[in-house]
Amino acid sequence: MEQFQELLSTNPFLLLSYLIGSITFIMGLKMLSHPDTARKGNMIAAVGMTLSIFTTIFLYKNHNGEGLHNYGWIFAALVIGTVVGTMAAKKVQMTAMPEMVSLFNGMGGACAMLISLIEYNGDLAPAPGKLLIIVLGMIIGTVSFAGSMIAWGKLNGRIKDRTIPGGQVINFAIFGAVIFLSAMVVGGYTGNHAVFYAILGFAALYGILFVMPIGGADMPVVISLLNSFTGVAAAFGGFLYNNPVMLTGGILVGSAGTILTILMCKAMNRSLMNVLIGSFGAKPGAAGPGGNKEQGNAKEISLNDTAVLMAYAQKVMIIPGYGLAVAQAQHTCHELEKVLTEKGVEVSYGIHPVAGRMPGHMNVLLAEADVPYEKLLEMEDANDQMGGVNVVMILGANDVVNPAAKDDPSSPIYGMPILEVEKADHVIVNKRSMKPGYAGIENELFFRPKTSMLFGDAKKVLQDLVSELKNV
Amino acid sequence: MEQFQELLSTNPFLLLSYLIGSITFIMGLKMLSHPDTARKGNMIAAVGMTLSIFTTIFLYKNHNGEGLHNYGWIFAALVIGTVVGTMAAKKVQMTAMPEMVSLFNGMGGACAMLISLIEYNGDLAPAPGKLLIIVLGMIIGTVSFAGSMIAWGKLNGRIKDRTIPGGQVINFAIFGAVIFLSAMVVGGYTGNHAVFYAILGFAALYGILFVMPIGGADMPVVISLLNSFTGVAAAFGGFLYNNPVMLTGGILVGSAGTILTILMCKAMNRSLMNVLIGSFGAKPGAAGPGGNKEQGNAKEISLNDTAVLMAYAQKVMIIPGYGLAVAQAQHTCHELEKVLTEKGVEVSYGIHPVAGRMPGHMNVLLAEADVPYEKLLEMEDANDQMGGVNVVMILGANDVVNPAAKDDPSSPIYGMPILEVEKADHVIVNKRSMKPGYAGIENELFFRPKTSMLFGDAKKVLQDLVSELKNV
Amino acid sequence: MIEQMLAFFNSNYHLITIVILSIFLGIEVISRVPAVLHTPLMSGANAIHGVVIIGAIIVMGEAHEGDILSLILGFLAVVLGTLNVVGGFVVTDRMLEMFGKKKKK
Amino acid sequence: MIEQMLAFFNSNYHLITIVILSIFLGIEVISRVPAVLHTPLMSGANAIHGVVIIGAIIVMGEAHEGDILSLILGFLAVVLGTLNVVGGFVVTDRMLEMFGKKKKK
Ligand SMILES: NC(=O)c1ccc[n+]([C@@H]2O[C@H](COP(=O)([O-])OP(=O)(O)OC[C@H]3O[C@@H](n4cnc5c(N)ncnc54)[C@H](OP(=O)(O)O)[C@@H]3O)[C@@H](O)[C@H]2O)c1
Ligand SMILES: NC(=O)c1ccc[n+]([C@@H]2O[C@H](COP(=O)([O-])OP(=O)(O)OC[C@H]3O[C@@H](n4cnc5c(N)ncnc54)[C@H](OP(=O)(O)O)[C@@H]3O)[C@@H](O)[C@H]2O)c1
Repeated sequence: MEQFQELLSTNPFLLLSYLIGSITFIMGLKMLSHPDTARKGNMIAAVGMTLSIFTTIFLYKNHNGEGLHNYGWIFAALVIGTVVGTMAAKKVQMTAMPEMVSLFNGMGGACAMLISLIEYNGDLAPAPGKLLIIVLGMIIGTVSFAGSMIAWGKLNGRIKDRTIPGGQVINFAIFGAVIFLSAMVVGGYTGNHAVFYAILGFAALYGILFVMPIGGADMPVVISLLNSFTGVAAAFGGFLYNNPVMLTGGILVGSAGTILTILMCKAMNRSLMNVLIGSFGAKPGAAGPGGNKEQGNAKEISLNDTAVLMAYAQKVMIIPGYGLAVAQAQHTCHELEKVLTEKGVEVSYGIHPVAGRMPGHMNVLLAEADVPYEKLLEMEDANDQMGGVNVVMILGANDVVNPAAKDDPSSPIYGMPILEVEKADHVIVNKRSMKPGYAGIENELFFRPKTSMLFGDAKKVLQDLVSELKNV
Repeated sequence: MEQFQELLSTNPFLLLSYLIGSITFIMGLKMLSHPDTARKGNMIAAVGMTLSIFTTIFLYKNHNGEGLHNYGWIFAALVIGTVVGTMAAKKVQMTAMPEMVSLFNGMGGACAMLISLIEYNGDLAPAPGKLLIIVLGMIIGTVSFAGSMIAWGKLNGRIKDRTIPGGQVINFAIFGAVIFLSAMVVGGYTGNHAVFYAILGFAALYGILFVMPIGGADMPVVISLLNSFTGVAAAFGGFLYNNPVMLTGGILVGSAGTILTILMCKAMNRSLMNVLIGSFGAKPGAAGPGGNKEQGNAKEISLNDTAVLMAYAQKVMIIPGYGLAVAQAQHTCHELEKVLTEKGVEVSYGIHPVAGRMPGHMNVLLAEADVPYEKLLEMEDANDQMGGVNVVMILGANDVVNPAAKDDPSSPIYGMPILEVEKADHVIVNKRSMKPGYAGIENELFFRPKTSMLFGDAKKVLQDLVSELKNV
Repeated sequence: MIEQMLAFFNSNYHLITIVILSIFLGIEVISRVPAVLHTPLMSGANAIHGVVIIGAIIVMGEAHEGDILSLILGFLAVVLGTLNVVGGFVVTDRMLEMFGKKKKK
Repeated sequence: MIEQMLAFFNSNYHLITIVILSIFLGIEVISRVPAVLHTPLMSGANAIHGVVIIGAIIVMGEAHEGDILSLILGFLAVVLGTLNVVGGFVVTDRMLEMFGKKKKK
């Protein structure tokens, strides 16, 4: 185990660049968490990363004082990765970004896994400490890789949500197998290479089965969790090579990612456990019937009446939600806003931080349709201005306007901050049916006196509304 | 320089206890900065410290595998320090606490200084790296020690503020001498021990002259700065012994202390430079004349009228300031509050965070007089409730109610949040004269229509007011 | 077993200290992130763990000329790591560009 | 000179990393302290740097029996360090006890 004690290199410039790299990661993460500095933070971390990569290539020397070779291979790989990565990242649609993040995260996990594989092949009798690190790095990397791929598949619709009966038990068994086999390998009870590869297989299986039953809508949370896994896997690489920048970078992401996962859950008022076991997100089918349980009569409103009401309002607030994204109606929505503005109506958007299926979803969606950003109100501002609004138009949002979050302590979403639409004079809700949203619960709002329902697909309804309005 | 590379000890339990110690320091500082957890945070850090001390005594072994000896001396010193420290800390008056902190801080600085001295004596030809660390640790420890002693003397009134003409230049010269001599010693240009002791002497002189010209009222800021110096000195000790808990503990205090110093300055709307060069705090005399420049006529009110006004008010808010502390009138103030309450008047206190001369001064002062804490309103709450208050009674406060902070962008205190007393119906100001307060600036409030002045020493006035009130 | 663990602890003591400090730092540094920035922060963090590529470069650069398996796996590892790093930073930047418009307040 | 500095940097690399992480951590950890807690926080931090006592104990415990000067200085150092630690924590606790009453909100 002695090699761990040695410094990875005696080149002070390489060490210095690693120190700078670590510092840029810390600053980058810090700046990424403030709106004004986020973009700069990302740049800074990227600069530190670039520095660390190039100093490694040129200054790294192993214990025998030999530098790296195979430069051709290395640069070829770097170029390929850069070109493909840049193109993919530039081309991806805004709404497909979480998928992309999941894919890139999977790549990182796979990279960690491959490093462990090569190290295992290269050193047939490693010290137990080194072997432990190799095995742990491989397991976590593999789980992260496999899980990310499933998350990616779910987000782009290739893989459907499916709960396997007894899935928890199977998962638990696989997890046990992974631990048991690892102990055998690391403890030196078996030298059989097949056992090592069995660990790899079980870890991949575990990653798949871990993500499989979780509802597609919960994927941002899962990706954040897997993201922190990959961070830990990278940190194991840091231990393996006694490399401080891998260590700090990996651990920073591991801990920041874990906290971020928890914060994300909090923002939608759920616990991490809840997401992982899939207590409400996973069963859109199961929640469906609830929609039939009538609690009174929802009032409907005609397109024509809606057009009239809006045209003669002074202030209209649009509340976009997940349905608007599903219907891809952001451009038509912008259209509506422009028509109303021409008629002298003051239009704004009320943006709930967790409306949609990823944080900031609505900001991204409306930015895509070129909605001017001064019109987007954050939740607090929107609620402050709600009192003066004549007509609130809810487009495919549900949970984020559910008054149960404020009034009903028994509701699963109780405590989540909502857009308080009932402070306005009229509330018009557009959705296709009386079915519940993500949380799978009833929404009293639809039955309240101020509320009228305007059923239909958001895009269709908005198109019709726009032509109606042009005639008013 | 090889000895730096080695681990300080091969006893994993000692190392573990150091790791735990570092963690408790981090958690302690974090918890100390939240009101609900502060006390627990202090305890946790104390536990970590105790653990680190005792494991050091019993488990430490040097490079030759020898443990510590001289147990008798060590325990004797520990017992003496503990007994004296506890007694001093328990006996000290609330208002003298900053002095006490300064004294303890000086002890830490002196301890760091002594360690360097002993190491220098013990190792006559140390490697340059080690010598550098010894010298730096000694300089910083000595500056901190000497400076803290002066701060202590100023706070308890033994040392008066005095500005030496050309002081900045002298200080600068001494600083240069310290650097120059240190470079000579560390660079190996002289082996003369007298030079080493000259450094010690100059460092002490520097510490004294550095603090001397700074106004007594600025001492909390200076103590906080010296506190972070001592942290850095401790960290040099950590380098010297390759001791991780000294290193992390010292650096944590060094960086947290620096930020705290800056935050403290911000809270009183000054810059650190400003405090160190003493731009307004240092010259109470110079500011005096400003008090004679009349800007209209301040209205006076008689004791009798004050008593009547208060007795028939529904709500009275008392705003304590530095003058109340000077007059030691906190008990009489509590008296007044009780008399008023008996008469059915609702009394509260409006507490400005930097009223007085140390943060939280008013909380401490009133707690000493057993004022129930529900009656103390933090600034924001006080301002919210100000609208409903009939009579505001300002007792020896000045800057913290100066409307220039809100209205006059040219004022040096512009931007500091203040207690907005003018929202109340009547404002009565008790102070001894028209002289300005700490910031040395005029206060328009005294000339405003709602304001009446009640001149006199706070204690005397309050006593008279209480007997007046009993007759109303 | 316990002895081995203690020995491991000893010889990696400084690294372990670095790990612990980094854990605290990771938590502190992002603990006040507003909900709108959750996605870009996740994405930026994702790019940062791409630092694992440095391990891949070392493995690749030390592989023997003849060791085809290591070369291929290493090559793959570097490609994947680069994807993670480059793609991660670029996609984060694009996200923030969009969000950025919203900023000004 | 530069060479020596680089050698120093190399041989203390991990310690330097620990220093840098600790600096960031110290800043992050207290950056939201309310003004009322400035004095107790200062006092608590003051007690923490009393950790310098560990150095004093080591010096004292390694001094040779006959080396009276070291023994005396070391003894003094331990006494002063203990004052800093014990006095610091106790006085902080007393302050917070007072402030604590105000808390409940
Ligand atoms: N933002 C995030 O990071 C994130 C991540 C995961 C989960 N979540 C959760 O997702 C929810 C978001 O709330 P939300 O109000 O935006 O959405 P929601 O509660 O999921 O409701 C969306 C509504 O849109 C309607 N809809 C669907 N397709 C539509 C179409 N083509 N045209 C018109 N309407 C359509 C649906 O009703 P019909 O079927 O009747 O049309 C549904 O009730 C919250 O519970 C949040 O916690 C958020
Ligand atoms: N809290 C902290 O941490 C701290 C630290 C350093 C500085 N400061 C600064 O200190 C100031 C605190 O504001 P403040 O309003 O509390 O105090 P102040 O502005 O210093 O005013 C105190 C007033 O009390 C009067 N006074 C003095 N002795 C008196 C006595 N025996 N009886 C009655 N009145 C007496 C003085 O006027 P007469 O001479 O006319 O009586 C003086 O104007 C701020 O500028 C703040 O920035 C605060």
